Amino acid sequence: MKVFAFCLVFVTGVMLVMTAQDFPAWGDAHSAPNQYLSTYYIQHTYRDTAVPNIVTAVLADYRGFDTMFETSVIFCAGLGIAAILSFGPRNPKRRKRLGLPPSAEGDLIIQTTTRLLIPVTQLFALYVIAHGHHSPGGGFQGGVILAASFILLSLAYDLNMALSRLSDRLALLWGNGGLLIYAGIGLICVALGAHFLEYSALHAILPATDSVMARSHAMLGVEIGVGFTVMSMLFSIYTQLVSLGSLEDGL
Amino acid sequence: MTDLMEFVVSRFNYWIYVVLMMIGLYAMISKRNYVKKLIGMTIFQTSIILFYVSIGVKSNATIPIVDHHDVVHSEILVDHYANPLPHVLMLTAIVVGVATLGVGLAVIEKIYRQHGTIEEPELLADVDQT
Amino acid sequence: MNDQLAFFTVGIPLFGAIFASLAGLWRAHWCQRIAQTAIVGTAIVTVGLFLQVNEVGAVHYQLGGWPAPIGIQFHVDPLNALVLIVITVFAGLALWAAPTALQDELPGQERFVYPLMLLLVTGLLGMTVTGDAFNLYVMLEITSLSSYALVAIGKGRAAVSCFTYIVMGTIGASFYLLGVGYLYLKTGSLNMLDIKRVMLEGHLIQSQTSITGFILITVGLWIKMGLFPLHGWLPNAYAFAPHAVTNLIAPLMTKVSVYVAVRYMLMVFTPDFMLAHENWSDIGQIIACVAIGAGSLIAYSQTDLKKLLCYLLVAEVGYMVGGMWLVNPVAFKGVIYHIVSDAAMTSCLFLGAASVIQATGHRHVHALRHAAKTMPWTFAAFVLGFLSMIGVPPTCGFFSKWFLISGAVAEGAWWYVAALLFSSLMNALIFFRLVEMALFSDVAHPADEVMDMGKNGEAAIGLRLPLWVSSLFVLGIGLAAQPFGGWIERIVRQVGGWP
Amino acid sequence: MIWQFDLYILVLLVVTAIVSLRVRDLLSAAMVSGVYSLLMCLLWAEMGAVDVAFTEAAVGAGLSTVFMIATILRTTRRTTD
Repeated sequence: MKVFAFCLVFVTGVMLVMTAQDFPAWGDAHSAPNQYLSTYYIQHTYRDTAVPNIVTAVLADYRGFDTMFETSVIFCAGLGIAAILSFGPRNPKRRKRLGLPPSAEGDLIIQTTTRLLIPVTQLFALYVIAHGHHSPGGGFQGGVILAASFILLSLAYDLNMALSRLSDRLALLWGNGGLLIYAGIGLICVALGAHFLEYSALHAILPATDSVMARSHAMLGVEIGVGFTVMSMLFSIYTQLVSLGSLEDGL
Repeated sequence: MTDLMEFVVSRFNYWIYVVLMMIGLYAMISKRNYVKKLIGMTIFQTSIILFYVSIGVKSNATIPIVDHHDVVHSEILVDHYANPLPHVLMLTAIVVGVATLGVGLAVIEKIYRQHGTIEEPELLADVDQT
Repeated sequence: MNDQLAFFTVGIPLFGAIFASLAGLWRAHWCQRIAQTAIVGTAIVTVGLFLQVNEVGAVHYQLGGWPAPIGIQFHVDPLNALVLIVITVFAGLALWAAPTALQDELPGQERFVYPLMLLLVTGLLGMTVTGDAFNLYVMLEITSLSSYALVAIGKGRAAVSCFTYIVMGTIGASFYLLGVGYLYLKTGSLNMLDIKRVMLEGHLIQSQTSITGFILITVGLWIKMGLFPLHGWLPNAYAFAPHAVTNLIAPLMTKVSVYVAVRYMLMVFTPDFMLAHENWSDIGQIIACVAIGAGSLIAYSQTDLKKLLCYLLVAEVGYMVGGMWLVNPVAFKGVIYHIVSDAAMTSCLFLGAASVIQATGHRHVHALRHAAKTMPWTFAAFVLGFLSMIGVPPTCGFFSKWFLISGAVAEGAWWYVAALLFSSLMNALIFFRLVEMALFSDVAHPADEVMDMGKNGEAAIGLRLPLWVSSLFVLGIGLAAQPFGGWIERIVRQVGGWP
Repeated sequence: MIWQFDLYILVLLVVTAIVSLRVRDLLSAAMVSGVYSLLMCLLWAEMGAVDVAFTEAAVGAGLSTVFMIATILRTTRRTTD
């Protein structure tokens, strides 16, 4: 098996190395991928959408459909993991903890520090979501940081404490809600007679905007939806994985 | 000799991406432990992301966030900003990667719950018995 | 509203999945109704889209309102409108049978299974309808992830099989992604039609990078469709998944991957590109012939009913890949016709297997003993599906083989013809082995005692009805073969640029 | 960008990738793969892909490692390869 795998990998590697000689030089600003579409995005993004961060604009507007399905992928993973682990025989003999000390009472210093740290983390996450138009960040990164704050809570106290703040049921609800916000904004555009996710049509119902600012605002809405789904689904995945699907007795 | 050096140096990102991809692919195929297979999968996927990001690099360019000053007072010079499109694509790929990793780990937990091992040879022996 | 139809093919199942999962939080039994309603709605939309496209030609739908290479666009031509109908119809049959199949196997899991099934259908429809190479990757991944989860829900060996599926599936999808990257590196574009335009205008199509991109995409899709040397994950994953899931993924997933490969051959890399490399066609055909032979032979040695059908599926994938690599319009007609007919017959066979297993409680082929007596109606539909697999005239399997063979004869690909005939022969042998068990059950057999056979009745009506409908499709597609085949050939010539 | 810096990180990447696959303790392997992700994140930040680097720091070095450790502690950390 090892020899076979090595031969296979070697052939693939040789093919890719041979092909790399045909590539444009590294860092060449005039190579094909750096010219054609990317020129359009760099020159027109600010005029089209009033968003300086080109990556956010392309992610949430020009290729917003991809991002909607990226959110669905996370949603699908959360749902799927809950389904995989919620079913099947539980063998208590095999659930022994390997190399772990018995779960003790939480440490006071850690708990106090966590209590101080979590509000700051969550505030930073909200900043990352809201400020994604101007700086690196956006719904996905902010959602991950929010999920991390809940994971921190469950590590410093215990899983039940974190679940009392965001139960699995509530997490699924939030996950659905986030996806519904994203797809719903797209559907409103359809209802206004435009194409799916064509945010400029939204200026008809958003007060005091033109079609450019409507794109910018709709992108914020969409990012918030992504943030909800990512936060709740990633936390739900963590709780499932850490408790073997039983949602009790975390690390 | 200098030609060769230049040839190697001018594309070393691409060489390393191929090496990382080979390591990841080899681990996915030949490792016996399932968690190791998943670590190989992470390496494999990140190497592809490295390839995409390398496509979009421009020497002497800054991050793809437009300067307000440029917009108002002068023209936006395309060569000043890195290519944003590969970055967008790779954000999606990272998300897909973590989702796949999560599902893979959940399946590993289920396998361990059923068979008590995550080593492939022992597992296959256990499966054949039942 | 007419110009929004293309979006609703993907939109309805997506919203269906969201609402089904929301409803599952309170009322699990609503999930099933929402899922079935969504699939019926999608079927109506796809039929409408098909009629529209057939009338006015290819339709493009700009998502976000951005024109083609800047934004993502849906590209619907008559060919993929046809595949869309196939997906919704057979997904509809699977969802029709799902409540009965789930009742025994996964009670209480409806609130997860239905949303995941709808997401799977969304991904399949998206893969078919999208005109953007990267968007196709995202759709591929949502399809894969939902199918990983659905397979892993099953009992017994399902989890171990699913892990192999995850590893192989990720390799396949990553190869596809890498191939798209190579095309992007050469052309700077992600839209399929635009990639083709740039490559033709810049004479980039024969460059090393484009060729490597083509190889990576092809190998990635081969892994996804389970072509023979790369099929390792398929039989176990499909056979040990819950029946409701197998009914959905077995007829559709491989077919959609084949369609995507067809699309890359016809729309992105032109037939001229394929013909420029003479030995490629031979290599493709050798692999296909080996796949057909090996799939049929391994199927003959199986004792597990569903696994036997899975190996037949592996052989069928060989048919389609071989037909594609003949690179002529008649063979492509055969491939497209085979996508439709194979979806019908695998749907029929797997529904039949699910009915038999559900009625008898055994998955060994001996479960078919006494079947002609104890469940004549179920068995009749199963036989019809199998006759089609062999290629007996009024069924659709005969015509797909006929079209493929006439394409092969035109190219002088005799090995491929021989492989097809060999596969028919092997299928006939398997068939007679099964029929012997079902009909001549008077002869005592130790299995009767052990498995407590011959005391069961027909399968539940919830499984039998979809089974009959799918067997009617097997007959109907076969009876309409001549006009239908002519229509496909006209479309294929139009899409592939043949005179 | 500074190509010496680039080259240094790339070599370290290959080293960490091999180490994470060679080490026999799964917990260490997960930690080293976290280090791998962090180096990758540095590399991308240095190449100007700030959004990708941010995501990789949050996901690859953060959550993926946490998921892996959770699974390893719930199953087994010993392996023979």
